[in-house]
Amino acid sequence: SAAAGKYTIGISNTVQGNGWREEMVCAMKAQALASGEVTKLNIAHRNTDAAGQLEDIRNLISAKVDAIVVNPADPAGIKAGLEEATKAGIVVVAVDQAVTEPSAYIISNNQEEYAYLGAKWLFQQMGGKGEVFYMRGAAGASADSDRDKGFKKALAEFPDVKVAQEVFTGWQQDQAKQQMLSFLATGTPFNGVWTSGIDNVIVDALVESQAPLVPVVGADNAGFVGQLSSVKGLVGAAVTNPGSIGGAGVTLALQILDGKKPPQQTVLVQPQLWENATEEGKAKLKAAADPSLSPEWPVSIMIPDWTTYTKEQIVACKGPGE
Amino acid sequence: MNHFLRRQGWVIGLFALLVALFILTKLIQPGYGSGDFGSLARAVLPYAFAVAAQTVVVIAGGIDLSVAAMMALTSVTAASMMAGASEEYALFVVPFVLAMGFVLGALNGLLIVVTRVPDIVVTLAMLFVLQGAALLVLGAPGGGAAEWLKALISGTVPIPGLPDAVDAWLPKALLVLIFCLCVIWIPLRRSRLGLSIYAIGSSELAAFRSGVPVKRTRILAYALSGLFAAFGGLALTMSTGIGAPIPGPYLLASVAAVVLGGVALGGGKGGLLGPIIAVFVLRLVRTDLTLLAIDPNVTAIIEGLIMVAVVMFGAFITMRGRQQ
Amino acid sequence: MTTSPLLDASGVAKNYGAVAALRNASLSVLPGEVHALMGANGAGKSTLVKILTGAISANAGRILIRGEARDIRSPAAARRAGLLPVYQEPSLIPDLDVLSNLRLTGTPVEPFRAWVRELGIPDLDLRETARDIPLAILRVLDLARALAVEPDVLLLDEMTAALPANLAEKVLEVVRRQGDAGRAVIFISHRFVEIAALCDRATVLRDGETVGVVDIEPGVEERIVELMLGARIVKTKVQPRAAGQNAAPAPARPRIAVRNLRVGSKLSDVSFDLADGEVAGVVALEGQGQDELFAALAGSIKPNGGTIEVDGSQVKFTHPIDAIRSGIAYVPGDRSEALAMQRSVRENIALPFSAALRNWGPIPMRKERDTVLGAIQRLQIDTRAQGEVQRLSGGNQQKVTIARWIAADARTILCFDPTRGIDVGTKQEIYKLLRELAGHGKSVLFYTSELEEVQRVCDRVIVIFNGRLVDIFPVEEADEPALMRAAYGLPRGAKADVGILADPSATSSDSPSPNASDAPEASP
Amino acid sequence: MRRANPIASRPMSTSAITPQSIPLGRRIKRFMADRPLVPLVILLVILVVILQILRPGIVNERWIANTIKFAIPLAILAGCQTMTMLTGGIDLSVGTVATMSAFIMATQIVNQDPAVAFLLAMTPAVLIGLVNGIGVGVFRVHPLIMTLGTSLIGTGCLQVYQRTVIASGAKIPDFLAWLGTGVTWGFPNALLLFVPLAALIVFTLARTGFGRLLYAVGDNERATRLSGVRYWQVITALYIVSSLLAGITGLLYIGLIKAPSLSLAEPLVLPSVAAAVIGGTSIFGGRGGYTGTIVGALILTVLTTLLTILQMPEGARRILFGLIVLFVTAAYLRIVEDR
Ligand SMILES: Nc1ncnc2c1ncn2[C@@H]1O[C@H](COP(=O)(O)OP(=O)(O)OP(=O)(O)O)[C@@H](O)[C@H]1O
Ligand SMILES: Nc1ncnc2c1ncn2[C@@H]1O[C@H](COP(=O)(O)OP(=O)(O)OP(=O)(O)O)[C@@H](O)[C@H]1O
Ligand SMILES: [Mg+2]
Ligand SMILES: [Mg+2]
Repeated sequence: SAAAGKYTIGISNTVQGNGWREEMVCAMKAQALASGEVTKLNIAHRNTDAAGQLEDIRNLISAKVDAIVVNPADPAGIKAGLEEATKAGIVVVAVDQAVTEPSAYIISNNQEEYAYLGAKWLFQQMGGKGEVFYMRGAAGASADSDRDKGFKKALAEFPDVKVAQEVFTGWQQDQAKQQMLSFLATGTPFNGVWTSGIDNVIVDALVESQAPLVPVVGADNAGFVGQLSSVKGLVGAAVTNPGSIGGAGVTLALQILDGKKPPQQTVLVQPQLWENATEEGKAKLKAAADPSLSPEWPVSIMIPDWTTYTKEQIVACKGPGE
Repeated sequence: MNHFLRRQGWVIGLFALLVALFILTKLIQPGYGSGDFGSLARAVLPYAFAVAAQTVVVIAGGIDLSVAAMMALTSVTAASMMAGASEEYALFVVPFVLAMGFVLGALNGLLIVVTRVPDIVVTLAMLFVLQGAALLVLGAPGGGAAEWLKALISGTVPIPGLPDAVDAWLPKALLVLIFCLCVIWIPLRRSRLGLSIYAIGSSELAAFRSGVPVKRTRILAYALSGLFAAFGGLALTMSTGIGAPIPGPYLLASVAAVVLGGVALGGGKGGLLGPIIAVFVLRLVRTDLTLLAIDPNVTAIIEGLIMVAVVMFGAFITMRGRQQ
Repeated sequence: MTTSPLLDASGVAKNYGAVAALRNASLSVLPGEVHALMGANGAGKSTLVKILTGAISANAGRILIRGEARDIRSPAAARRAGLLPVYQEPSLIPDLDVLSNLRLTGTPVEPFRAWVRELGIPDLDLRETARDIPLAILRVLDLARALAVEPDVLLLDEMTAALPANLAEKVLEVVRRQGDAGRAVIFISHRFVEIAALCDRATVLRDGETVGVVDIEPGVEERIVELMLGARIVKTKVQPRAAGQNAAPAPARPRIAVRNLRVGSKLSDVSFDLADGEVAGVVALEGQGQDELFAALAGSIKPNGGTIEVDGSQVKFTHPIDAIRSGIAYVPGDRSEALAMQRSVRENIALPFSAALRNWGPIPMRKERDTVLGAIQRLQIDTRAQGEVQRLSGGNQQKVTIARWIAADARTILCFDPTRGIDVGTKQEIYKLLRELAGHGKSVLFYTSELEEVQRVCDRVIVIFNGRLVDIFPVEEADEPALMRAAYGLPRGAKADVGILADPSATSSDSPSPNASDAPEASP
Repeated sequence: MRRANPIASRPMSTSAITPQSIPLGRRIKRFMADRPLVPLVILLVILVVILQILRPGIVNERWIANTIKFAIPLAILAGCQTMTMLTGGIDLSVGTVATMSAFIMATQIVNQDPAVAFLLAMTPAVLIGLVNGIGVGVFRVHPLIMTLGTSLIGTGCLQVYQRTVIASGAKIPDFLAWLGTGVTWGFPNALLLFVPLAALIVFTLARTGFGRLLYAVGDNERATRLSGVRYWQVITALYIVSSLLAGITGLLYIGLIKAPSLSLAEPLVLPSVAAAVIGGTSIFGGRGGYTGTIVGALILTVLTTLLTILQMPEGARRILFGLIVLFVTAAYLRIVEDR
């Protein structure tokens, strides 16, 4: 169906109902529309595991798409499916996380770096010593274990920083908030909080219980970015983890389809850190803040050089033909 | 013949629905062929085992909420044991993991019998326990699987005496599924134990009075459920090549397919064929939704509607039947 | 007799919480004997059977089989020891077909088939699911299944209670022959005529204790009744009521007028009236359409034709609530169908008060309590265990089902076999109650499976056969033989014997009659 | 899913004749069996004491307020389960309904009058309740499947809806935030909503015709029919009430969490079932009550805290959680079933 240079692109994603992933899917749609090269998007977007994603990928192969952009449920678990896709002549691009299938192209946020950057900044803010409350993502998720590596790397650089408590939020707001409040109630002293992206509820919890506002590291979610400029006395940093990487994935896929292969298989989008401790950081935050976005959406809705849609387009969340 | 029709009516109807769906699929995607059918069979595999696990306990008058967690645990166990190990070692891993599923399933049953806590609560608690155990085995997705295991469910085998065109429609995954289920289910169904499972689900009191060892049968039903779940866990490892400690969407899917398959949630009625066909129907619906490039958010609505509509339709038929 | 007992139980006790179901029961059965186990409702007969067959465990007691002490812990163990029960409730697995049920219990099929034929069911389909088989047939299959393994001791708990006469006869014949074959049978029944026709000796239980063992010989009934009831002796003989006695003067128009009522293929062209202040009896063999008649009047099923008029205006019931609104209440024969077993007596009696949408709001507790207490007192319900109806004895449960409609002040009560499985004393109370209701101007439609009750309670009797109303008797003419003939569809005045049990010479003086029957070969 | 063990002798009466001399232990057991709330409260206290021993000083005013704040939404959802379980049903759609009303409230409040936003937020709750009720009450679909199906449909609709409002952003109404997170004189403001609501549920179950019917229908549906009850009316009303309660929970919960998401209340569904069961409501119908459920919800919340502060691998934590839930339920059954 690649008539007149137009393509059908298949998309596979395995987490539904999460702001980050929703933004990713919208970025894919918006980029497909903005590129003008895509006739149809074929989206498999549901809550499932690696085996389910294999099913989706194979269905996309049956649908004879030209390229598949996939946010892998697991780097190794969908290898077989991606291999079959490549064999069927389909361009495969993995976004957000790496995959082990060598024929696939990867454009990914660097999760290990994400954690390292934030944790390092946090430990510096804490003066290189003290106790940190380590709020991880979902136990057993591969992105979580990648971030854990980065966090541990930073921790190793600051021998006087100790983990006061480690919890898994499951990337769920309510659970994270309850954990924070329970932790506060124990009266354990702590000097900083590192979160795996469930951030604004943590600030809320600190403010509501009138606990001392220790430095908090989170992601560039709209809610948290807003708090960094509005909550008095809050020192913190947002590490970018753009959901718009999905749009970049579509761009990469289209480039390959058009015969412009990138020099290397893997493109890593490096995270940035926006903090509110310095004037320079504050300015960056102010520029990035976007109260009109849903608080769960990352504010970095575009990636320079990789995405060409407008804000209206991504917010409208409409793909070609919709 | 009359009895057969009355008893198997639902299954026949479901099969007709499946055939209709295949025709629809062919219309949507004229290129839909044997390879795609192979993909379907592989997608069905873990669901089919999950639903078999659920079916056994539902027939015995219970319910098992720990199916998906059991699959996760057996899957990570298999994957972590096979990681970096030799191909032959897997010959030991497979029976070990199956035995583990059997024993843990029996534990489910034992707890229900001993504590007299309702099955739904015991298996809910076990869901957490098994999930925790899976996390202890593997903190993050990983591990490996022997190549021969992975090969076991991909592609087709040439069956002597059958033309290739037919062979191609008999993917290995389907044969594995049929083999595993038949080896356990058919002898079971014919055995005294199988009858006893139906009996305790139909009427525990009458079963007890007919001399059925109710407690032992209940424990064995859960053990069998654990065994099927272990098959499901292995199927996950075989298809993905890894083990993931977070349970997949198999619990709710298994309950839905059991009901769609004509097994009453009160126990004592139905068989395994219906739920398995129901799994094929549900997976094929998903394939069609993907082929049609339906808005993914609408697919959730459609899947929910199908489930509710089919079950309501079934209820409607039974109601009509009762009135006449 | 000098032979040693086949089964010898003594000192058996069983407690349920604070209640003793059995205190000190003993039972000794000789080979070749048919031994009756008798007692009022709740005396502990079924409990004893369950203990002997391992279905429940006793708190105390000793059980010897052929002189050896045995500890029987499960029905399977009892089976191995040669004890086979047919319990009061059918124990075939409802969702399995007959064949699978046989395989489940390891019963040989051919002997089973032979017994089934012998017991009067010539064309049984072994592939039929037990759920689809009528209750009476199920009971017979249960028996055939027990007979097929040739047990040493056969325990039959109210085997004949739900059977039509023709099947009951067959059962009695077969059971009698078991004794001849050297096996022992323990036979529980509330019907003296069966005991007299069948048994050699009887053990009588009262309040969980064995109070006597008697040989069955003519005239022993009085003695058994005395033993069963102990202090609360009740007169068991009643004078037949004469028409007009107590009956209200015939009103201008009937309370309920049924015309040409038709329900499916089960009931056709039934017409009769029911007046205020009248108890009208309904007599029919099993399955002749009486169930459908009651259900249609109660609004449970929709008739296919004909009309029902209440107080002169035609009604159409689509749900029991419609019937209740017209003042018609239905008391089903099966208590478990009418009661919420885990709820209190009070809630059960007050249930109809909350039924209508407008009564879903707050309950006027005081008013409710007064009404409920009134009904409880009127029926003399023993409320020691009123927290949960399931803890009441069977008779008291039955009273609760009626009390509900007394409290709701229903004008017409449809009673379907209210005395099924109830002891003599409670039966008397229920008869009295029905008459009292009529005395207060209510109307009662009363189906009974025991013909002797008719003359005690009713003003008129309607006989139904094969879905048609065949006759209406005034009470004076409704003696048992006449009713029996009519129930079999024989025209009034014809003289033909109907089964051994209808023959008055074969039974004792107060000859209660067997139940109804669907007797295929008895139809003319 | 049927009545557990009819063979084992049934729980026995305690109101019958009581002989004079009973050993103390047995008397205590009797006492607890008569008042099933007592052992539950004792279990709760034991958990709190363990917590205090593990982390001295943790049990303070603030902790209690926090615990209550988080227990309340759970307790209301568990109330839905209690009522549906009394009729032998279950309502798995409460999580979706709560999430929907929360999300719609947070997005509609941006350009709508609060009253309008409230009505809009409660609309899907009523609709889903109605559909559940008709499915279960009229078509006799198994409640598990029916509510699961509507919950899938609801989630799908919410996803579609979410796309149409991304642009408008979301806001948590101050009133809900005050209700959800505020504390006045040491008492969480949420109690202002919860205490009357709980009293209403308890009253409904014990003293109204509707409550009576719930128990009776769950116990013996045929008997209620013969008494003139229209099953579908009771069931439809029940599932609508359940959904409305879930909707209200959603509003309260969004005030507490202050972050609208598409899976907001989903994690509360299984615990709500567990809370009702721990609180002594039978999933087979006819037996149970709401006061026990409230204590059940508190027990679960305290347990979660207890496990959070324990330093152990996440896997071990989950194992412990499962085992404790099982143990608590089993122990409670043992105590209450005086035999
Ligand atoms: N499980 C129980 N718990 C509490 N009380 C009980 C229980 N079972 C029976 N009772 C009470 O013991 C008393 C005697 O009951 P029983 O069943 O022996 O009566 P019964 O003689 O059978 O009467 P009926 O002829 O009416 O059946 C009744 O008041 C009943 O409420
Ligand atoms: N499971 C039980 N729980 C509590 N009480 C029971 C139970 N089973 C029987 N009982 C009580 O034990 C006593 C004896 O009951 P049983 O059924 O043996 O009487 P029965 O002589 O067979 O009466 P019937 O003629 O009505 O069949 C009754 O008081 C009854 O209430
Ligand atoms: Mg009794
Ligand atoms: Mg009995």
